[in-house]
Order: sequence, then C-alpha cells, then structure tokens
Amino acid sequence: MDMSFSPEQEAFRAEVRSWLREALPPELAIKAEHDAAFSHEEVMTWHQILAAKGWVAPHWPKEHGGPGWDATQRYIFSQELELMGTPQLSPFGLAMVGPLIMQFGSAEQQQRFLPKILSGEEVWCQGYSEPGAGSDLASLTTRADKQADGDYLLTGQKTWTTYAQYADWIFVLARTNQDVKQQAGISFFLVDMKTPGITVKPFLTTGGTPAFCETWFDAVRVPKENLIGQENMGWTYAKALLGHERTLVAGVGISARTLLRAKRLAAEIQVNGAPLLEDPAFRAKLAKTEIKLEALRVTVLRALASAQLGHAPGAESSILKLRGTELQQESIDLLMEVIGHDGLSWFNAEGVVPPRAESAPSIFNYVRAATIYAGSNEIQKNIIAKLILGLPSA
Amino acid sequence: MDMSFSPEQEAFRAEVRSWLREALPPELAIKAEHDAAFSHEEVMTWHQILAAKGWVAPHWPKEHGGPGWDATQRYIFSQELELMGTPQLSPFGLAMVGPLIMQFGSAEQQQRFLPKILSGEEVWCQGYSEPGAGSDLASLTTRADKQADGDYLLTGQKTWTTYAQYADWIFVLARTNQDVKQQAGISFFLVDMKTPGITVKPFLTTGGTPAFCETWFDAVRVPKENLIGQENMGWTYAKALLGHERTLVAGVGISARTLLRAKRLAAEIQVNGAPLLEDPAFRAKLAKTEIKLEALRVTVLRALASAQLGHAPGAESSILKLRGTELQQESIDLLMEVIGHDGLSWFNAEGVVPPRAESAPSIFNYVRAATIYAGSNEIQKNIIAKLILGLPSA
Amino acid sequence: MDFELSDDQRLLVRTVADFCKKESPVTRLRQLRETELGWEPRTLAQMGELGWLGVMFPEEYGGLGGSFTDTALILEQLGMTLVPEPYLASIVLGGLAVRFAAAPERAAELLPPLLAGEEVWALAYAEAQGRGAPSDIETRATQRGDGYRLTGEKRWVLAGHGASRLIVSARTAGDPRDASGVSLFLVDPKAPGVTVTRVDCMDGHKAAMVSLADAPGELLGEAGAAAPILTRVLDYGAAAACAEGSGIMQAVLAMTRDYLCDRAQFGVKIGTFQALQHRAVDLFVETELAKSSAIAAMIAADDERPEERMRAVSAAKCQLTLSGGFVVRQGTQLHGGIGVTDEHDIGLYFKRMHSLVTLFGDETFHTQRFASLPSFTAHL
Amino acid sequence: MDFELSDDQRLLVRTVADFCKKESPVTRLRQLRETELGWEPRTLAQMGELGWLGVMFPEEYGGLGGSFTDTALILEQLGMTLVPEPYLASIVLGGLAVRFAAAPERAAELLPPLLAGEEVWALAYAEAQGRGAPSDIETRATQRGDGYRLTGEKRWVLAGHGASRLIVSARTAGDPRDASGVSLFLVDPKAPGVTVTRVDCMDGHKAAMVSLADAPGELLGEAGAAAPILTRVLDYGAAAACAEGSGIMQAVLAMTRDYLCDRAQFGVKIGTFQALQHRAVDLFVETELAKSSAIAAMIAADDERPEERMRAVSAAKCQLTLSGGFVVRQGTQLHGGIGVTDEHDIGLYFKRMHSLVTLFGDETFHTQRFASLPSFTAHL
Repeated sequence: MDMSFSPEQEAFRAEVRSWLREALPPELAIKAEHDAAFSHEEVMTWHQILAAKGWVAPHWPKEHGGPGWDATQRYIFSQELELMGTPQLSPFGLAMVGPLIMQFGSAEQQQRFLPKILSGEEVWCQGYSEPGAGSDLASLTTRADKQADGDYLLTGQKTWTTYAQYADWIFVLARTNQDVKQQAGISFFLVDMKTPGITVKPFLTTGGTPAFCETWFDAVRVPKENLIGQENMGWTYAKALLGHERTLVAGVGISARTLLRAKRLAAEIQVNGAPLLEDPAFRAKLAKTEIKLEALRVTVLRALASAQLGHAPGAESSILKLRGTELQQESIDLLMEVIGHDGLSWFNAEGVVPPRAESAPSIFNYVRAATIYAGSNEIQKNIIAKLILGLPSA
Repeated sequence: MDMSFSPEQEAFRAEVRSWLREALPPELAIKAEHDAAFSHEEVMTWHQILAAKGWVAPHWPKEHGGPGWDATQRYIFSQELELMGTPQLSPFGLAMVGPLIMQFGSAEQQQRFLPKILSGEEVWCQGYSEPGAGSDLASLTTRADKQADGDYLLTGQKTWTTYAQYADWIFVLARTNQDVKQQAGISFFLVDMKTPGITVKPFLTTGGTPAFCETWFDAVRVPKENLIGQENMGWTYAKALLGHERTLVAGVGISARTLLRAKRLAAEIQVNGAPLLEDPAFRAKLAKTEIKLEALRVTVLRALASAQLGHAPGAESSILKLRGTELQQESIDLLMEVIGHDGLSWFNAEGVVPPRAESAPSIFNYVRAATIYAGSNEIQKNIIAKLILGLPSA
Repeated sequence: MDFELSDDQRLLVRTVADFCKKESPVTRLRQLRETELGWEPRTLAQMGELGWLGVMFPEEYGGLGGSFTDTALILEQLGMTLVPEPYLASIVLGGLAVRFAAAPERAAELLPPLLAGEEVWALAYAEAQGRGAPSDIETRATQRGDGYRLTGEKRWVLAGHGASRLIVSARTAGDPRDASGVSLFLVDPKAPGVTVTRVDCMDGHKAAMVSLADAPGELLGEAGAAAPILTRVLDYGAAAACAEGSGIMQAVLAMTRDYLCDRAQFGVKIGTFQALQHRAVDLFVETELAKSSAIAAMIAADDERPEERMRAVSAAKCQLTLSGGFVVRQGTQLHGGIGVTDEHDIGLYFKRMHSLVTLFGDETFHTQRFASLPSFTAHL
Repeated sequence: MDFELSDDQRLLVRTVADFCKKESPVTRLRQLRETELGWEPRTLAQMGELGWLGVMFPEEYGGLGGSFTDTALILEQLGMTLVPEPYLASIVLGGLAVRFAAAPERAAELLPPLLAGEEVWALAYAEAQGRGAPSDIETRATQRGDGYRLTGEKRWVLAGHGASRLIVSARTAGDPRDASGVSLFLVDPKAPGVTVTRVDCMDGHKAAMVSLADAPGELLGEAGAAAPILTRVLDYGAAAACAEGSGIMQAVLAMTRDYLCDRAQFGVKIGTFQALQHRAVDLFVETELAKSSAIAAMIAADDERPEERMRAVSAAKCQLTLSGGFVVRQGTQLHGGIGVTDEHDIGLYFKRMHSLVTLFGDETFHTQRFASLPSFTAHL
C-alpha cells in the first residue's frame, strides 16, 4: 500500500498547475480566489477552455475524447482544480448522460451527442423527479405514448430539472407501459428542449437563485431515434448511471474548499483582539471537521484505486454520498459561524461584506438540498441496509 | 413565572443541609465525598437513617408516611442529596411498588407492605423482563396458574431482576390467561422471595458487578391475597406505574454529580503544566454538557411544577427518560476523558488511582444499560411518535 | 417556583397568537421582504395600541410595568409566524438601551412614542471586529462645545434603515476592548455626517450600515459607563432570540409533523417510516429542551445579579444553537425537495433561525462565557 | 497510489485471520483475563516463529524487513477477536523504542529474543502528570560511575507486570516539559530499587505501576535526545491502536448485524425496524471511515517527515475516537439488555476500544496537535 505520488505523477501535477494558472481567465481567477458564485456563462466559458485543451472529461475513455488519464491522474487533476477554486462544470452531460450514452446508446447516438457534450455546444439537464415521485422515483407518471410511426408523445411534469432554462437537451424517464408495475415500464429518452410543447419555469431555491425548474411536456414529439436502448429498460440504464463516478458525489473538493475559505476568513476576523483562527476551541472545531473530511478523502482514494484495478465499486463507495453531503453541510455551517454577522447578508451590493464571504449565505441555504437530491440520504441508508448489510425486509 | 425560592423554601434548604451533614455517618460521608460505590448494606444503612427521620419517601403522601412536602421542597431535598453525594436508594420499593400498592392495592395490602418498605425492613426487586421479552415486554411467558383454592402457581424465568439477591420480595408480571392476546392476560403479583421454588442467580454486568440476576420460578405458590387489583389487569397497573415520578428517571442529579466530579478531577490533573480544567477547548466541552443538563433540569422543574398543580404529565415529561439517560452517558464519558489512563483501572486495590476516579470505569460500562432498561430509548421514541406526535402507524 | 402563566399572561399569549394566525401569517413576511422597509408602520402602531411594545417598560415611560417574561411570551408567538415588525430590534435593543442608559427624565421624554409604535429605533453597537462585544469598538466620540461628534463605522444595525433614532456606541475614552470608556449616544440618522445604507438580510429583514463622519450625537447618561449597560441589553437581545427561536421550533415541529402525516411515497404516508418517526421525536425533544432553557433565560433576564443572568442567558443561547440548528436542519430534511424551494415556508424559518443563532453572541462566545462564570467552578 | 495488498500481505492477513478464528476466539481473552499474566508465553513464541512479531524490523535485528503496514495488518486481525498477547505493548512500544533509541549494535543484541517471542518488554513512559507527553516527566536519572541510577514513579506500564525488560524514560537534564534532556534506559525489573506492582485493566489486560528508587539503568543511545524518539514510538502506538480499533469496529459491526438478523421482538426480526437499520448503516459508515484513516496512518507512520506522520496519525486517532466510540456504544445499544452482560462479547470490545481511544494521546490531544501543524494553515 502506498499513498505517495511517483515522480511522473508529480510532474503531471506541475504541468496541470501551471496550465491552470495560464488558462483561467483573469476575471474568473479573481472570482475563484474569492470563492464567488459563477454565472452559467462563466461556467461554460471555463468548460470550453478545458474542452479546447482536451481536459474537460477526465473520466471519459480516449476514444470518446477523454484525455486517457488513470485514476491517480484524475485525482491529481481534481485536487488542482480544487486548490484553484475553478468553476464546477455541469455534471448532466459530462458525468451523467454522456457515460450513459457510451454504455447504452447506439453508435449513431454516440456520434450525434458526445462531441457536443464535450465541446459544450449542447448543454444538458435531467428530467427524473416529479411532484409525486421524489424518493419514490419509480412511481413517476410522465407518459411516452408510442405513435404509429414509432415516435413517442411525451406528456407530464418534471420537477427539479436543474438549470433547464439554459439547457439544449434533457434526458427523461417516462412510462411506456402503463400495465406493468413501477420500474418495469419505464424508458429513457433524449429530448430536444426546442421541441414544441415544452414549458420551462424556473423557481427559486431557498438559496435565492433559480437553480431548478419545473418542466412541463404537453404531447411533445420525441423521435424514435432518441430512445436509449430498449423500450421499458430505462430504469436499468438509470440505475447503472448511478454507478458512474460515484466518487464525484462525495464533493470532497467542495468541502475542502469551503474549509479553506473558513480558515482564510478566520485568519482575518478579529475577536478579542486576535484572529478567530487563534481561538483554541474554535480551531479545534475546524480541525475536527477537517479530520472527518480527511477520512472521507482517503475513502474516495480507496474507491478510485479499486476502480483503477477494474474492481466493482466496493462497500466503501456506498458511503461517499452519505458522508460527503453531510460534510458539505458541516463545512458551510462552520464557514457561516466564522463570518458571524456578515452571514446575515443576502444578495447585497459588492463590498458590503468581504468578497470571500459573499456567496456563503446562499450556499448555506442551498446546500440543504445535497442530502436530499440524487437519492436522499434516508434512501441511501435503506439501500445500504438491504444490499450491503443484508438486513431483513419488513 | 418564577424560578426563585421563597425565604421559607431557603430556610427549608438550610434545615435539610444541616441535618444531612449531621446524619450521614462519617464512613459514608468519605465515600460520598469521593463518589465511591456504596455497598448494599451501606445503602440500607442510609435508608434506615432517612426512614427514622421520616424523609425516606419524599413523594409519598403523608397518610402513608411521607413528609408531606410539596414539589419544590422535594426538589430542594433532591438537590441537597445530590450535592452531598449520598447513596442512592433502591427505587423498587419506594418509587415503584410502593406507589402502585397505594393506587391499586387493597387496604390490607397497604397495611401489610407499605410500612416495611418505608422502614427498609423489606427490600424489593422487580420481575418484569424475560429472556424473550425485553422491549416487547407484553410477550412475556411466565405463567400464574390459578389453583382450586384461589392461590396461584408461578412458573417461568425472569431476567434483569436487579439486586434480587438482596431482595425479600419481588413484584412480578405473569400471564393468568393464555387465550387472550399479549397485554390482556397479564396479572400483577407480590411474591415472597423465601417461597420454595425460587432460584436466584446473580450475573455480572459489563460494569463488573452482580447488579442483576436471573430468577427462576418453579411452581411457586403465591397466595391469592398477593394479587394486586383484578386478575388480568396487571398491564394497566404496570403502565400507570410508569407515570410515577417520571422525573426521577431523568437522573439529573446523577449526571450533575458526575460532571462535578469531572471538574474536580480536571482541576487537579496537570496537562502541559496547567490543570486540565484550564484548557479552553476541554472546558468548553464540559460547559456544553452542563448547558444541556441545565436544559434538562429546567424541564424536570416544569414537570414538577405542573404535577404540583395537579396537572397530568405534559409533553415535557416524556422526554426525561430519553435525554436524561443520554446525558448520564455523556457525563460519564467526559469523566473518563478527564481521568485519562487512570480510567484503565479495573477493580484494583485502593490507592492505585485517585479515590474520586475509582468507581468511574465500572459505571462507564454499566451506564450503557440506562438507555436500554425501563423501556429502551427506541421504545420511548416509538411511544412519543405515536402518542404525542400522532404519527401514523405502518 | 412557578412555571404557570398568570391569567393576564395567558390572555396576552392568546391575543398575540390570534393576531399572528389571522393577521400575520408567514405570507406577510413573504410580501414585506420585497419592500424597502420590510414591515408595516400601521401594524407596529397597532401593536403599540395593544400595549405589546411597552409591556415590560415602567409605566412612567409609557409602558405597562410588566416583566421581560411578558415580552418573551409575545416574541415566542411572533416567532411562530415570523412576524416581520422589528420588535426585537427596535423595542428590545433600542428601547432597553435608552431605558437603562438615559437619565430617567430623558428616558421618560423619549420612550413614549417608541412604545406607542409611532417610532422605530435601532441600536448601532456592532463593528467589523470584535463580534459585537460592547467594548471592542473603534468608533470615537469627542466633545465639541456642549455636544459630541462621532466618527466610525457601524455594521448590521438591525432596522437601522427605517429608524428615526439611532442609539450608537462610541468610545469617549480608552482603547478598543478597555472595559470602561464606552458611551451611548442618540444620533439623528438625518443629521449631517450620518450615512445610512440599507442592506438586505437573509431572513427577509433589513438592516443598515451606518457611517459616521463627525456626526452629532447626544450623550445618554454617564460618559464612559455604557459597556455593562450594553452587555445587559445584549443579554436581553439573546434571551429574546431564545424566545423567538422557541416559537420557530414549535412551528417547524408542527409543520414537519403535518408533512409526515400528509406526504405519501411508496404507497404509504412517509410518517409511517420508523426512521422518520424517530427523527421527528428528536425534533420534539430538542424543541422541548430549548423551550425549557428559553424559559429559564426569560426569567433570569430581569435578574439584577449579572452572574445569575449571564449563566441562564448563555446556557439558553447555546441550547438555541444546538436545538434550533438541529430542528430547522432536520425539519428541512424531512420535507425533502419541497423544503429547499423558496416557495415553502420552512426555508424562511431556517433563515430566521440562523439570524437568531448568530446575533448577540454565538455558540462559541456563550459557551466560553458560561464556562468563565464563577458558578461553573463552584463546589470544587 | 495503491491501496492493494501485496501477495505476501494478503497471505499474512489470511494466516493471522485463520489463527484468530481457530486458535484465539474471544473466549481466550475471557479465560486469560482471570490469570495473573493475562497471555500465554507459548502463543507469543508461536507468533514469533511465524515471523509476526518481527515483521517490521530490519533483518539484522531478527526481523523480516517489512513495513509498519504489515504490523498494522496483523493488529487489525488480532483486534477482531481481541487476542490478548501484548503485541502492541511489547513489540510496537518496547521493540520500537529500543530500535530507534539504542545504538545499532546494541539493538542487534537485544532485539532477536523479543522478536522471537521469547521475551516481553514494556515501555515505561507515562507518569501521573502530563497525559503521557514524553517530556512531561519527573523521573530522574543521575550518572553514577559508568552507569545511571533512576528515581521516580511510572504509571500504567502496559504489560509491565510480565516484562523481562523495562524501557524507562527519565530526565538526565532539564526541567519537566523541556524539549531536551529526556533519555531512555533499559531497566531490569528484578534489579534492586525497582518495584513492579501488577494492576488490572478494564479491557482484561494487565499493566504495572513501576516505582524506581535509585534503580540501575543502562542508557540507550544518546543522553537527553529521547523525546523525539518517544514521540515517534508513541505515534506508532497510536497508529497501531487505529489498526486494532479498525478490527474491533469490523467485528462489532458484524456481530451487531447478525444480532439484528437473529433477535425477534414483536413477532419479527428486529433488523426489520427501519430505525435500527439506519443505525446499523451509521455503524457501517463509521467503520469504513475509520478504516480509511487507519490506512492513511499505517502508511504515514513510517514516513521520515515528522509533519506528514503526525498529521495522518493525529487525524486517524481522532477519527478512532469519533467512529470507534460511536460503533461500540451503538453496537451495545443495538444488542439491548444482553449487550450489558459480562457474558456477551460486545462488552469486551467496548472495553478494549476505550483503552485504544485513551492511550497514546486522546481526542483533545490529537485534535490540538493536528490543528497546530503547519499543514493546517497551509494555503492561507
């Protein structure tokens, strides 16, 4: 066992670091330095810069335009991004529908969609949840009715369609068979957002930003070419997708960045005539969260190392979402404690609070979603109890 | 609303305090000062001293030999006992079967049993749990078969019969009707431990002391006079008993005493050349537990004040067992952290560790039982969810 | 020892609860957070008429001569529906600062219109450094003729954007963090040298950043002696936060319980799931414990013995952080997706709880203060 | 980066696991805790023959030239069935103290019988004050002729009651807590002036209180330079505790899971109750996290850079306290009444976990050390 990096790996790190310093545009670099929130346009700017370099999809195989890195290189790359605070790319194309199309899509679908996901020409969003189907996703009622010509008419309402207002395409789970139970009758579709009959209405989260949308489908025609794989097999595909890059979902980088920000601010903020960071009790509090985050980081490394050897995700990978999202919340809670009354600020003009503190209150609220979305943590626990611990069902 | 004490109440406090100083025998006072463990004989010595003074059963009505105190006086009395660290009396007679006999027993039963509970002449224990009936107490299988002469023959096995080896009497839940379901066929008996057919076998807890016993009943004859109330109504009586002095179960005094002990030891123990108590991070940790304990203490006061006005136990009283037992564990955990390597000690000779530290390791282990016995905390939550929050059943 | 409300208090609670339910449900905060002021003057006046604002002030100041407990009982109810009027900021902080700092005759002149709900005041005590510690300020006041001129920067002055009077702390002597030398001044926000910049708060309330450049101020009471007064006023603020927070927890518990009884997934009400039931019980336990410590703090807030007061207030403020933080977080979690939409009320409770937890000393501050009191090491 | 075991390591783990299962189930600890010694010399000799004791020591000392990871993998397995032989006390503490403190030629003389399992050593570093900090000692050694004489009181010397050699820290210069001036000595427990008093430990192990009154000692290595060596050895001890603790957690998780699948109440297996299922998942999560940080610590323990070593070891020791404490507590709770009887094994795991959490720096110590390392404030 070994946790060190080889000289080649260290050279790779140096290459990444120096390229990042060059490549990140100055206006983004300032925002990154302050951990400011990036706009959709800024995120896409950064997407395109990475794409031009060939580094936008570290985990894609080379034949589809990935850089051909191994797990350790991908880890080093992600660490360097974290240290710079670069914008986080939208996962819906790169991490979700892209790998799914690679695994289950036809050659035509792969040629049609993958290049534009890579380039950022086409932005994707996800159509899974419905108002009545959240944790119980399999109870979804959006229907795709097959027409005489083989195309489908899509009707229903999706919610939590993150950034649908910016999306060119949406991937949708819809029911193609009403007669079978739950999971069995669901298919997986790729839908052009410009198709007539689609209505998108952004709504505010508690973070005060329109990150999510309601999306209605009113007899939206989906060409048969846009069905993934076989009809009624959509649930299987969607489940396989959950296995992709599970390690990303831990968000160790996000939490580490938040902790770093908390420390930086705590070093500036004066309490009793000394920096807050020097308060022994508070410092111990920060340290404890960092220690927990380190344990998670090693757990991610274990999962990556195992994946690199081609093993199936082990028991350790199942806890990443659970603990990762808890630590995202714990670290932002600490950051809010650090900034004290400046954490009262809500979308005020620049300069009202220190730049590094500006985005914290919005994230503090929004990150409550992390333990709810992508399978709530309660659902994760049900799954682990059953599949890993083998506890009996009621 | 008012949390202060009247001059009369303060005078009462002074009277209690000065009497306690006089009355506690010197050899017990030294143990109390060091929070040492008291033997059964020492506990009974103290019982008899309190009984002679008329203060052994503060919560008993005057006609049965209680001192006639109101809730505030009882609270003051318990605070003073806590501050002195006096032995804790066995609850089975005074707090459990005594009040039950008062409420549901016949006049003859009251005359026969109550005086000797008060005087300490007869020591009681409890026969509820069975190996297969723990949380699910109503599934108990000990049977009491009615004989032609109206007496009962008791057969079965009870476990967790605390200090049965010292007991003169045991109160037992047993099934008198095999044909009805669960709670419906259970009766409540008073059983003389000297009756032939009773076998008592103490067993060690993880605390290393024989606090509990297995108790077997092999066709033990119980005279019909020793049935409480009506046949098959035992479950109702036992449940009503749970309402008695629920406030005691919080154990605020125990936890407060443990915290005080932790602070006293932390003031003596030198780390980095200064008392551990001066370490800001550790001090904050102690303070946080004390703050939680204060919240519980006020909750107890609310329950007592409400009881004094004759109100039924309010919502606040249901949390006392839950949080009280958690804090008993949290405070002993802190104490163990304070004593550091001396906490490794296991029944060594006197003087190996400081006197105040001696009993800590045993209690540290034993107190794990607190969240399990008297209705495990999980059972408590089930009850609160249903009865107080009105959440639906599956 | 008595935890029963008096008949008057019971009536008061019922009246306020009725008002909140009928006239100020959470939708009012939702509407008013979009306005510049953030509250309605006529509602404040109505509260004044009902006697709610002056309830704890002596009669000679236009009050009802009650106790802080009366005020806390009102705040608990207002917390339940997040009533946006600046009771805590204007009455508890502003009003009590003047009551305790000003000479009695001056207080008697100043307070009646405040307590009638005709004015709003704001207490400007916090600066960039020091976490709101009364003595850790850099704003200075220098005597000029028979008045004072103030220079400095005050931050997060609650309700300061809509206040007709500012009560401002400034040093007339000493260095930052010296115990003495802090004074309180009455400052007209429209006076030359005063710049009031409105800022929006997460909880939908508003506040002001106040910049003072040689701004005129009227000294309240004795020069240099205001630090203990401010500490006392901020303790009232902390106790008020605990009371309001207790109301919030009760509301969140109730709405979470209702959601669990209402929402179905997997073909059953989610309230049948034992893991969620036990979580709901945890919410209940924390709500009751925080209520207990809030009661202790509201009673102790009027205690003339600083140690008694500080012990109960610090304990309650810590408990608020522990319990309140848990209740709004887990209340949100139990609501699932709907709980993180701005549309649902629980997010507003979450936000307000954060203000209450943060203001008037956070967990670290109050834990350390609690641990530094002589009572913490009594009986050793 | 590589978390895979080598083929040799895999074989080693399998062999040790087999041994634990077949030859040293928990009943062995149960029997041996009633004896004076607490372990079996022939089992220790067997371990020596199998090469388990010397696995991380250089070949010239009679070892196998492996890494600490090999040792940690053995300890993890020994933890699973609470094997009572004093591997941690004698080999990790005693053996490594001599390896790093003694001159190489002396170490080469001393170590072979230890690593063969023919001897048991004990490290006497802790005193009443200082929580085991290497420099915070009052025991003194003074030079007399060509030897040293030691005077002082050493506490909780693990395995000290059965050791043929004591390695004792004492001051040859300086005052308590001075960084330099600490030296290590080899002391014969049978020498005049040495009193060894056996004491029983909660976890069923035994230790000794060692009283030194002008007792002869042989200086190991350089006088006054032992504090950093002791720190390093105690870090190995802490990493060893994490490895053993990881084994304990895995065992507790497994037995708890089995109990949930087996025990019926209310007519069903209690493992069907969702609240208990989720608790079991919490146990699983904590077990995996602690395993991760234990792996990081076992790898970093051999790191020649003190900062890298201390960061990983302190993180793992804190995580052990958090996770290990949780797992044995909740594992006990999930066992219900049976879990608090001495008869059930889980209580023995509970007890041993407490020793591991307490020894070689507790949570407070390691949190503070972690927070004081330069890495904690890197990139600010």
